[in-house]
Amino acid sequence: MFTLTGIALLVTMVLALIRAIKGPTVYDRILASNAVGTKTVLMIAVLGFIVGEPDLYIDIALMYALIGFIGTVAVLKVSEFGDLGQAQSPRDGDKS
Amino acid sequence: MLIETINIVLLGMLALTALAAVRLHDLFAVTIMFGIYSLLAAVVFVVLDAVDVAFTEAAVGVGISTVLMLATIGLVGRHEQRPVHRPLLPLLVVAVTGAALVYGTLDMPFFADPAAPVHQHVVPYYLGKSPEQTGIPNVVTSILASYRGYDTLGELAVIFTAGVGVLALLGLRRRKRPSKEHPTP
Amino acid sequence: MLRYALILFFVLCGAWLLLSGHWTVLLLSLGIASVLLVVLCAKRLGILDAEGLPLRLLPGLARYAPWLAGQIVSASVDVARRIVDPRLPISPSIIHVDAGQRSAVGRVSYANSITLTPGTISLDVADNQIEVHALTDDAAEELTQGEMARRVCSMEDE
Amino acid sequence: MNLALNLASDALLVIGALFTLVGGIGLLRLPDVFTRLHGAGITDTLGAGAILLGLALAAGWSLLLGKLLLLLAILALLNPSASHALARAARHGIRRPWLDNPKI
Repeated sequence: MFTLTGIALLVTMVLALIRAIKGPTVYDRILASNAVGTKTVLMIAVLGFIVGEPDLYIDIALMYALIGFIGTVAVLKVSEFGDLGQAQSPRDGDKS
Repeated sequence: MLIETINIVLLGMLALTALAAVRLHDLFAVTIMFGIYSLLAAVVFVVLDAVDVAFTEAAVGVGISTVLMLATIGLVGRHEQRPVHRPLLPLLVVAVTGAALVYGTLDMPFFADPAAPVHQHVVPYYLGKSPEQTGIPNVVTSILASYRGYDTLGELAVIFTAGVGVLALLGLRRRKRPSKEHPTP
Repeated sequence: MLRYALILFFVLCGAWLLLSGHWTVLLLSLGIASVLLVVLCAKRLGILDAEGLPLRLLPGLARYAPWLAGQIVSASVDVARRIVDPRLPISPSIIHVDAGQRSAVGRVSYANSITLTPGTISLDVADNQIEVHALTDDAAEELTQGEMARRVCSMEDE
Repeated sequence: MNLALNLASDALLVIGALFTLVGGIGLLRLPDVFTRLHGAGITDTLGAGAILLGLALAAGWSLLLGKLLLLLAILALLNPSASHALARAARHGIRRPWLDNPKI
């Protein structure tokens, strides 16, 4: 059953990758990259059970779950504000 | 068998992602494709049982390098400039180098071949002695952090210096003017 | 302040033990040192308060989480059915719902619950109103009835 | 008892795999980025939740169980935040109107 789940995750990664390549907007790509990230976390956890060393693999899965989030938020911050260094939204002053 | 199939599919996806990153002209989208690329690469490392490399890939590829590339985009703008030169000469150089590297791998022992020279010399010693000598549960960690401790320390110093240098160059400070690509509506 | 620091200390110790799983003296002392460092950082950042550690919500969360899980399952089945339907029967719309929770943590919980339930996504939060993108009319209808808002409020009032 | 646990774990894994796949299909089929977020939401919540719970049942009583549950908690906390951030950025960034009533 782990095998089946792994294959399903792999197929979903391919689908998300197709969405990332097709776009059309940059947000679609971010969404696809986030989806690939979640699938990666699950895939590593499932792979641990397939190989029979889940203890070793789950640590990587945990780390990916945390770091992938940082990556996504950084990407979104740049996409919204055009810059990483700003703490405040440039739109806070005016109404858009 | 299953692992081989997973590997082939993952490597195919890696190639697709790389091609897409080359074809795109929006640098922001390229950064996102690189993020996907390093996620996939990390799964490949995990499948190859290189857990430590996967850790590094997670920290560097997905986390730091995405953030650094984004900071760079914030400085230089989102769109790729039109290339001035024809790309044929660089392509030739890359192709020749790649071919030489592939030719070089032909002389290497097969992957995980127990008769390979590298597995005859110190590896049995490390595998047999590392738990009692270092007390670290993971053999790879004990080799990296204990047997080759100075080596790793030097590497880390170099990487840290490079990171500080990049951050100093990027100058992640609050800037007064909004970037050109994002005029405030 | 001190109370929150102590609680954070013990929570972090638990997390460290869970993630490490080693019980030698050297590693345990290193763990304690790292936990202390994180508590100090949290103190300097000024996040040792009711918002950084929403302990008050925990008892209510135990009752809220199972209900939310049930909602997620039923909403997921609905959205999944629509996705595999060849006609793709969706009707996206944007609605506004009131977020009458008292604290910011309560509003965030509400907005996150909306996003966590497939079929609805919170787009923006402003002035006690949450802008929601709903995939179907049914999902929008169910959200405006306010069952979820009531439950988040009652979780907050424990 | 053991058999029941195994069966439950397998069932959860199959359910998770199915919903993950459907979410992936939704990522391709749905018309714009906001609706696609709903499709990704299925994989992130029910798909990931069912798979991780299935793995937790297979793990039995150990440190691994705690780590799997921690992973589930992390995903449940971080995914809606990421989805909201994405939805908010897309709402502010996309100038053209999205499909309110798509004629498909």
